[in-house]
Amino acid sequence: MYSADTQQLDFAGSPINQALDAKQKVGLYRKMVRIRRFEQAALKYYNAGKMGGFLHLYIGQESVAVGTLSLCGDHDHNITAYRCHAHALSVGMSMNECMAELYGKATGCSKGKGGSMHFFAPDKNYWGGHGIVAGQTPLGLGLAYGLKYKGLEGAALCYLGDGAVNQGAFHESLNLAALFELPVVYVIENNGYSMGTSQKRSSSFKGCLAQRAEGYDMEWDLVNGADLYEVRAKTHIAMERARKQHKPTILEIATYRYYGHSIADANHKKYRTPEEIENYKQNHDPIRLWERRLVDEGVLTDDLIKEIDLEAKQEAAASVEFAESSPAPTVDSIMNDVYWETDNQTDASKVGRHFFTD
Amino acid sequence: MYSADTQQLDFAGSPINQALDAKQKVGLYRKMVRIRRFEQAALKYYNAGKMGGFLHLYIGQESVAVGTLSLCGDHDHNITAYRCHAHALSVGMSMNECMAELYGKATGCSKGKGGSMHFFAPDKNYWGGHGIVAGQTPLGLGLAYGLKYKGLEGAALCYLGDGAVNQGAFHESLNLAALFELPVVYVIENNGYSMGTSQKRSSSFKGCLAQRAEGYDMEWDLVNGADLYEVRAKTHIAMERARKQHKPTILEIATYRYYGHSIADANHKKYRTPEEIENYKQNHDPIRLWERRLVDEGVLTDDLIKEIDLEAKQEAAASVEFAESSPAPTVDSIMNDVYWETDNQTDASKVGRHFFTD
Amino acid sequence: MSRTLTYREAIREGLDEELARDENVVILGEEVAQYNGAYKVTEGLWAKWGDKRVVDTPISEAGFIGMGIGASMLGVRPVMELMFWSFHSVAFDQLVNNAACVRYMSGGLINVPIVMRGPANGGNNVGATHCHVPEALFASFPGLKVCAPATPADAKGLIKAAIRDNDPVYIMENVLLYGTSGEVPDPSEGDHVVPLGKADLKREGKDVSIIAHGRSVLQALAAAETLQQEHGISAEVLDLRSIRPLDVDAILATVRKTNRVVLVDESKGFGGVSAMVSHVIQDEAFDYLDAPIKRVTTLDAPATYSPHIEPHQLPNPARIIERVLSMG
Amino acid sequence: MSRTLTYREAIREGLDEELARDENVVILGEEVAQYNGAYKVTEGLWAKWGDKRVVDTPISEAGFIGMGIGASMLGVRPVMELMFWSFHSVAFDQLVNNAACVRYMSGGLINVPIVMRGPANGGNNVGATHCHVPEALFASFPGLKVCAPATPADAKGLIKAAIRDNDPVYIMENVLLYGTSGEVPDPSEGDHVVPLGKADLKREGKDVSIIAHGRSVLQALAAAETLQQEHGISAEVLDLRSIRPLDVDAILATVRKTNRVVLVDESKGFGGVSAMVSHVIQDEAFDYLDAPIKRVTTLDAPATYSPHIEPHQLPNPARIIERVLSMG
Ligand SMILES: Cc1ncc(C[n+]2csc(CCOP(=O)(O)OP(=O)(O)O)c2C)c(N)n1
Ligand SMILES: Cc1ncc(C[n+]2csc(CCOP(=O)(O)OP(=O)(O)O)c2C)c(N)n1
Ligand SMILES: [Mg+2]
Ligand SMILES: [Mg+2]
Repeated sequence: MYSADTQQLDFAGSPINQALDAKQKVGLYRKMVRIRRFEQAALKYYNAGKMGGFLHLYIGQESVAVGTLSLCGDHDHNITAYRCHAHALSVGMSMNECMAELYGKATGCSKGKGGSMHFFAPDKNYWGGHGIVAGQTPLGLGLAYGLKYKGLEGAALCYLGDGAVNQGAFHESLNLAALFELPVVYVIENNGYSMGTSQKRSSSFKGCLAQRAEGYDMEWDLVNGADLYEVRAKTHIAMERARKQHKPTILEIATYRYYGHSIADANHKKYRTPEEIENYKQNHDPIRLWERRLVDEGVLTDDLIKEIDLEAKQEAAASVEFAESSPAPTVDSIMNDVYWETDNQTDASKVGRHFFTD
Repeated sequence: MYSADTQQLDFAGSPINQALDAKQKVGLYRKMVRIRRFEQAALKYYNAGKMGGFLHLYIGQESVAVGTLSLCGDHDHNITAYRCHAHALSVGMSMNECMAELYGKATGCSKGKGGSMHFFAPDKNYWGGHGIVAGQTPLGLGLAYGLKYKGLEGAALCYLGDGAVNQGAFHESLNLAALFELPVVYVIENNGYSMGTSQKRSSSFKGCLAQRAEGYDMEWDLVNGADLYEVRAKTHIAMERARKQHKPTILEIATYRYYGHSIADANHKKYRTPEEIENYKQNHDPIRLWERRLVDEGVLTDDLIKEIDLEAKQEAAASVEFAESSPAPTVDSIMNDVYWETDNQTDASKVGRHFFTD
Repeated sequence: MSRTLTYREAIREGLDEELARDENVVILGEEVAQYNGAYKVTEGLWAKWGDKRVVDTPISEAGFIGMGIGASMLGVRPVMELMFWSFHSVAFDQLVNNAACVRYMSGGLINVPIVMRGPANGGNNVGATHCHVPEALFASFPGLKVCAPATPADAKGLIKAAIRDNDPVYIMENVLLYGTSGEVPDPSEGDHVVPLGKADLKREGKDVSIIAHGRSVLQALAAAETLQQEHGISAEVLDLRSIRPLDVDAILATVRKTNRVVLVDESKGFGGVSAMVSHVIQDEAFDYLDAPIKRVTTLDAPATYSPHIEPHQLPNPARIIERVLSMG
Repeated sequence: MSRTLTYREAIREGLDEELARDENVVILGEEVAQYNGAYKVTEGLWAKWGDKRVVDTPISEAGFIGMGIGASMLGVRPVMELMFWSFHSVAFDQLVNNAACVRYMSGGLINVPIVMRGPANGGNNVGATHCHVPEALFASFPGLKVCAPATPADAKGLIKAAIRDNDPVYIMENVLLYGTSGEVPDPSEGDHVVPLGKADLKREGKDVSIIAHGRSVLQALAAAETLQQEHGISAEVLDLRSIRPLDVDAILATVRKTNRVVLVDESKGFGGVSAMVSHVIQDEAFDYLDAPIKRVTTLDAPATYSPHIEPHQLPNPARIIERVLSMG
């Protein structure tokens, strides 16, 4: 894992960061703030009993989704696990459709069928939102396969957690990625824990988890997730390697979640010390660090900070209203979206019985 | 992979080999010869239509099973994949029960239920014989777990092929082995091919396959399988590491199979050059090399060689006769060996319907 | 004498008693030890029994389940938790090949005394991949045993029977049942073991037989009560408890008594335990049937998330009552 | 005009035609390219279509199948071979969650146009882990489609329909059928596509309906012939061809005609396609049944190896005839 005493380099000077203008830098800030405010609103109404199932908050990790996805162009695709709200907002999904999905409403991005773990926006190259740990890692490989097959210059970003690295499907994906030379970047969002299990108790490793890439003769790098410049700089290198050379990379980004594994996880102050949590909040919060940086650069002002925050809060509040006032899905709608052919009433859908509810 | 120009050390001097007396050395020779003669007989009668299913021959790889299993004591256990005849004979199973199993006879080691891929002798610490590629790798881990749980000083040897390393179950096993500090030795029998696919076309790797161990902070070594002394010396180190320190190891043993993947594999002279096969036979055949070595050491004589070979041939021929004249299983016997409780007519077996043949 | 325990507590008590009875029993799973279990079933067991007997595993279901199977061949008796039974999908090979077939392929030389347990149900809004109810799926593999308790007493009794059984037993629990309460015999009265393969008549009746397992039993009981109160229909409720072995005698007995059957099954409509039970009934009690066997199953789509409608996707009292009434 | 092709050749011709029709079709699997396929189904296709269209994969079923699913979301149309369908066990999560549920969980935003194919059968002495017949298992997951052709013409027609279908389709072939021959329409007469969901009446009769799929259809036809010749019983043989979608109309039609049913199914007895078909028949044609629906299934144990007895473990003409005769 990235340790505090690793020597800090300044990645502001890397070309991909130098190319950022002030507006774009503020835009990145706004995205992170919006994610946090969105999730805080979600938390509030989850606790008020407005949602079901799980709610896995991303708060504390915002720089990872925002930083990496800020590098994506038309031919770059991405996919992640169940901690998926930030990626959704980063690619441009609206708070309304996301909040409505949490509420299980018909206006949700997945019509209420997916819930917190299953946001999707294929039109924005965002392929979810997946609940089975590491189950998305072969899919991410497939996105890369599709890009290469179609001759497009793009990269697939596939996110996973530090606990997910020990699933077989990920290992199979790594070998295939390297063997077939596929343009995939695996991003391990290492927040130090898989549920209540610390990285040390779940993984045996030498230097870090990403180093397992070496066994597949694959490139890897370690990233300080608290620094948006570093996230962008190193991810850019990996994505260019994918796009230009069709070579995969594992990036391990050190980060932290402030809340429990999910909101049902009331334990999270037992397996982590309050000091550990406080230390991260005080010294590594990615939003505060970026804010300070942009203030130092003269790009952000206190007024703008307040304005952005207020807007984000209002947008989140509006999304709650949207969700509240949206209709629930009908019971009949349960039977839609199972088969493409029946949804589209094709000839094929008219032959034989497709459904078997007694 | 182990290459021909790797500098050859002499492992005869290693303590575990120095401890061998002449009789034991000849015993190892006899085991290898018996395996080869057994399989040649099996091949002949397989081709004569006496057996069904697959027949995966081990010929060319004899030193691996014989060398590694010669190191096993009362508390060492082992398990392998479908290429399992050599391990069976090495642990002391009789040719009769093995040949009868190939014939699908009631006198077979698995009563005709297992066939070529499924030889077992738990009384000899041999746990099979498994057909799903890498499916046995978590089981091997479990043997190690059992040893440690019960406080026994032993090692579990778990064999797999070079193609099997890319299955997820193996990766999960490696992490667990290192994390839980389990006394397992994974032996990759690298014969260069998984069916018709060369190692290069199935695996991406840096130096060798065993090196993937490093990603789990695990020990590994590379072994020239043609040299029985080397197999024994290096396996002994790994087994002692397991027994004494509860630390796992991956050993990659370079070897070669002379026949196709299975006897159904008529292709095998297409994906490998005749020169490649001939070169191995001429220069790396483990039986011939060991023979030469023992002759040089004055332990083997031409007469003894002939005698051993004749005995092995006769034993194999006798096992064919045994198998031929053994009864086929009855159709009724199909329904035995499904549940321990019903086989043992326990009280539990008398409650409710267990079987559902219409 | 008996006490009221929750379903969760009852399982825990069963585990605790078996940990005490046999030193080879070991609990393995994700978050079962230090975290006390994702659903707190194993709460306190690690503190009581320590690192050797209650073991946290990484997220490697194929790996740790296969490990448990291998260890069981040497006499260890692993009781393994799947945080959700749905995660069987990443360990399927170990569950249906190594656990179910190794005895057979070895001609009976090996047995695999493992227990797999965890929740298998819809209804808590966790979406399509987390709501599989695989009891019929596993019961279709000879070599495996499957049960699905509906009450705390049955949950405790079945887990104890499962742990003592020398074959692999897969127990399907239910998140929505963990908090429900019921009478459980006091340990001072002796071992409370419920044999695998024995159904339980949870309510007597004469007009129609409702046959169910797991949480559907509670739905069936609620429906039976309403049928009696509001429609004067006397419904018998048979709780299968075990899926394999299956108590065919009890099934046939209730059918012969009422001549009408509704099967309630949280499976999707294609297959499920109910399709099998339906076949057995028409095969072995054909002449006793006054009407076709009817089923109430989960609406035949992947599980939806929406809390507003998920309850309607599952079997529920309203759907059961409607089905019974429609039989005329 | 039609030619005689083997089942193997018919599938290959179907693959070849679809490779030509749509440049997004890609064949993936272990040994499918340079080795020409473990069972030679794909023989010659790599030589003809090259590295891009016919691709050898490592032994990583979860990895490459998941990869195919991901690629299909971007419009690639992977046709993936499992060397044996039995190896589904190591890729189960990809097959039943990612392939079956991603459309649903996304509210219909995604579809997964993949085809999985390979042999799924007992009878060639490869033992318990290699003989699974998972058609009912996969059909129980809404979102998936499953078929099991019995003849070369159906095999070709169904694979072509499957490749063009925009949902995941799993085709169960049979090692013992690859070498069998039959008439297949000539390509010059136009595309030979057999729609999913359409059963085929392979033999007309009036006394009893034998309903089967896959190789069991051939067993049923052989039994029907003997029944006619030796017992004067006229058996109708309905080949389901598709398991999901299922041709319920054809099933009910034959039952209404003969009033007696024997289902032949290579599944083990607990569940299987036949349990489902049995339930549907008694539910929807109850009054047409003169006798209980009977089944012939595989003897309910893991697959044995022994060539001496494995044929007896499977449904075979003798067992079918016996079952029909026992119905009186
Ligand atoms: C196959 C599988 N096993 C277990 C789970 C339950 N589970 C969900 S998330 C999680 C922890 C994952 O931790 P990590 O990969 O580090 O991701 P993070 O939650 O920290 O983002 C577990 C055990 C699951 N969803 N799928
Ligand atoms: C999960 C699974 N996939 C595919 C197969 C088919 N298969 C059996 S052996 C084999 C090749 C394995 O090669 P390797 O691991 O190198 O072992 P070797 O045969 O060389 O001993 C394949 C593809 C299988 N049995 N199980
Ligand atoms: Mg984590
Ligand atoms: Mg090999």
